[in-house]
Amino acid sequence: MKREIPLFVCVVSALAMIIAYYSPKLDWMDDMLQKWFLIIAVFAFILGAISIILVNGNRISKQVPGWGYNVVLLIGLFVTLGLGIFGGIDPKTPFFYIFTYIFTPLSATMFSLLAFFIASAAFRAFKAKTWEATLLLIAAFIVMLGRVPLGELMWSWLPVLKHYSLNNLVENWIMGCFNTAGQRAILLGASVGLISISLKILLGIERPYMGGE
Amino acid sequence: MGIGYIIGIWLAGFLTIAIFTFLYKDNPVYKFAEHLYVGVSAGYIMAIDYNNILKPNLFGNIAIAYDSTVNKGVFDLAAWSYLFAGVLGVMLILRVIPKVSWVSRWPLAFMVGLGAGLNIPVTMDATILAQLNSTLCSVWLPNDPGTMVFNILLLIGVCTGLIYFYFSIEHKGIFIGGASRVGIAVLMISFGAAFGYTVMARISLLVGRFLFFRDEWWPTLDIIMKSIGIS
Amino acid sequence: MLEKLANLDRRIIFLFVGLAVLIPIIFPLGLPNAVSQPVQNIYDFVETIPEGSLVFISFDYGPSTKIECEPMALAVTKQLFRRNIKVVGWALWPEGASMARNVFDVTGKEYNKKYGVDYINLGYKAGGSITIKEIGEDIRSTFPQDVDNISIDKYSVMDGVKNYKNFKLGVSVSAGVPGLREYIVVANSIFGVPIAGGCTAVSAPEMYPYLNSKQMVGLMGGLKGAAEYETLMNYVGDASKGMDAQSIAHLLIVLFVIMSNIIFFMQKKK
Amino acid sequence: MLNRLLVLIIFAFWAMPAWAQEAAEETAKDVRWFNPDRLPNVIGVLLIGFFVFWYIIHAQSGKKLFIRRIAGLNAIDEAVGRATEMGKSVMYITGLADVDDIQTLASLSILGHVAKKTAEYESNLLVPCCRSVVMTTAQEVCKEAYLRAGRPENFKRENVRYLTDDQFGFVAGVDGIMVREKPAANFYMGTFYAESLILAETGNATGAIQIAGTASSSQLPFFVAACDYTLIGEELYAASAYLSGEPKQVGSLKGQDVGKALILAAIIISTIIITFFPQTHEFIKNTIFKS
Repeated sequence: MKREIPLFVCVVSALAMIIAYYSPKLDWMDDMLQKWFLIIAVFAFILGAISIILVNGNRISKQVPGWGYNVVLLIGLFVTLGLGIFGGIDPKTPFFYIFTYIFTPLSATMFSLLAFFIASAAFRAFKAKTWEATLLLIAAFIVMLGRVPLGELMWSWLPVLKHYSLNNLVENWIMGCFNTAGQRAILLGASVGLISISLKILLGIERPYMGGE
Repeated sequence: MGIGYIIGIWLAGFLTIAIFTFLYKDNPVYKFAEHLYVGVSAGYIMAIDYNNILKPNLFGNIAIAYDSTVNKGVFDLAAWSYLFAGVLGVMLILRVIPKVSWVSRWPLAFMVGLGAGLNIPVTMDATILAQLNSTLCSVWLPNDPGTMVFNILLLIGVCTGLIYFYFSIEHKGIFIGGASRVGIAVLMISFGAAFGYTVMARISLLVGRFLFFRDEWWPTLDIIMKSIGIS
Repeated sequence: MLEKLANLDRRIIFLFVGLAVLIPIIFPLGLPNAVSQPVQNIYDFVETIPEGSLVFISFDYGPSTKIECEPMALAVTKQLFRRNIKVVGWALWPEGASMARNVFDVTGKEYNKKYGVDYINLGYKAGGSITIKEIGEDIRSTFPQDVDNISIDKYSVMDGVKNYKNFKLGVSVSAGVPGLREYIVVANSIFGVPIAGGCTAVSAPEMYPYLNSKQMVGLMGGLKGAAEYETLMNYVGDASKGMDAQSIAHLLIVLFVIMSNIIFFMQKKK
Repeated sequence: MLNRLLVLIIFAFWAMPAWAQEAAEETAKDVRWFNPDRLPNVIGVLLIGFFVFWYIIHAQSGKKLFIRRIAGLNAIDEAVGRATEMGKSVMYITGLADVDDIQTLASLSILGHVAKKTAEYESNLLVPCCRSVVMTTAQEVCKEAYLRAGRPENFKRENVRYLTDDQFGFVAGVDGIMVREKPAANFYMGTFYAESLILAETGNATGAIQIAGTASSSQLPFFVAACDYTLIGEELYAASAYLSGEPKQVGSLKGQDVGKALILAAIIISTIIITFFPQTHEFIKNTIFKS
């Protein structure tokens, strides 16, 4: 009973989505079930919040070294959540202030760390160690040059090669041809895999909701 | 340009630098910013989803249903049906009570099933058929050798790339082995190209942070200096 | 010595990257920008749209990607306003609504356009692909009100607008999901509205298959795409300025890669 | 009795809104039961579905099927083993997407395998999650894996924890865990966006052995550059079959291969036809493979 019903629910909801896709008459089902999904996901936040409180509360109550940071985390969570729920999320609310001056700079800065990491990754990984790595290196190298005005300037100093447009080589041949072909092969292969896993879920062979058995 | 604005800009500036210090090494300032960020962002997303999803889709619909049932005497089933989603949501939370935690598998099964069901036909359309469609082209265009070479290379790239993903055949021999080697070569070129293409985007993010200091933080200095009488 | 260079402390690389970006921002160089075909295509397409038509812009980005996306949105909106095309803006990202506000405030003032007559900001709607589909069925039930919660019936720009059929072009300036890809898959494939777009440079390679299969009009990839559009529009905006910093930082990374390979080969010889 | 009642309730879940909508949508625009434009789609799904299904049945007859080596998956046990030797933790990230994303589900089944290994080796497993529902599911998966390894008492529920739904907030939190707990093996499996490189580079700086797997094609270059092993695209989806070695699962892989063969055949045959008869191009594009 504890096993059959979830399988049943899973199969019915999957079939409902598939049928809704092909049948204009049942199209509404698709929208509605997806809205249900969103609603359930919001309820799941309660579980998320419980997890946060348990993990951090535990460290605070045990006074693990650095427990002060966990206090900061919990204050951040509750103040933001409380303001958002009771004070609204429109511009000029305190919630929006937190969004503008705490959330935004933090996420933009975290994101911008990539500028540094992409350089260190390139330094380490782009070495002509094997023939595969050499291809990776050459493609990256040419595209990097082609993406900036200065690269084009440098290209025009090269003998012979300067007669071919670097921009055309990069945009048309490397990005348009090789990159498209590679991406397409990955997409096509992955889609077949995706359909196969979805079918296995539908057939009850994969049951992640049951604990992976 | 009130005091709130200036405090906000300075707070943003402090947090920006706090995150940057992570590049040197982990330190208390970063730890503070990190924990604040995790807490605030969790609260932020929860509040946004509460306001944008739960309020209109669940409470909104139930209010409509209640209103039409009580005031107009019409039983609005479509709106009432959203109550089910609420019930499933509550079932999910029940997992914190060990005795009945098994009921949380129902909404989980619902969500997993939904994803599986949605993905089958959508992937077929948006990926397999669409990509297949755009791969189709003539490979004999004597009047336009450039396009012809392009089409042939693209075709070879897609086919060999796909052969690389074969699992049930050993990648040996001239045909399969050779094709899968060409396939991995195409994949590597595409990875390299995508990496190189992305470098720029990443740099521009950093430009954005520096522009913040130039265009927003720096001018607040003027305001502060003026307000305390130095100019 | 070689060992040391091969295992160069990443923090030295970080320092160089930081300086390479910082210095050009303080002392701009003004390097030229060559326009690529996918960007030119958008510009040309907009030039063929008759005056007074409607175009929608979906603001699918947030503050974290504003630096890349806003210059694109600004440049396209400027061109639309210059050609007297009416613009309807909305957002699939929560923060997109205020991004749209920024863009319309700046461009509306510059081209003397009136809110509600020449352009409108419908605000944010959750749901991604579902919302894109809903707009195709009935835009009025998706966005009954504008961003300030005023009924759209009060604005002349929305007169008779029902769904995608009323739009000559859709532009999605997107930093991820939901965004440009969803517009291609739903708005273009199902409803047939031409879609052009801008995306962050990182997602650009992923969009090339769609460009190649002509499922979209054109593409602006990252700050470079934005800078190229600024070149087409004949002005120097934030994107063009940012490109200087990028050129230097790019060059630096290229130098690092060359250096690491020289070290690698020297080590191998030993 | 109770069983039947429950089944009835579930039917009511779907049936009631159906009645409701039926009543509310009298003015529906499109009342066809089937959209003929979707015929190529149905045929495609049925074909791939048929072969996957057929080989699943076929595989159960006991005939051993060959699977090629997937280096990234072979390395999983080695990575967990190394972490155990060093007395350090193993960290597993299921990606940023929710449970309706198939990559997340594929990742969860690999997590089951990794959790079983950490249970056997008695090493510590950390699973920071970006989605509450995924956390819930991951807890189930890990609990089950520890139970099957015979060490249910070693499972620490608080190690499978939720951080935040925000992309970079999550990265900040995971980076913090990486530099402080210094896990010796990091797994990144599932859907990733721009954060992939921040995670992989920080992990690399802490000296961890890293195995990634994703079908998000835009992030593959970064994982390939910064991780020790990377499962590319479909290899991620093949993982649960490869690791479990169960006949049913292995059979589905064979079915997938036939699916790909169909696509290859479609591409090659159509290209030949189009090349010789260019006038058929539009027909093939807009009718046979209409998407």
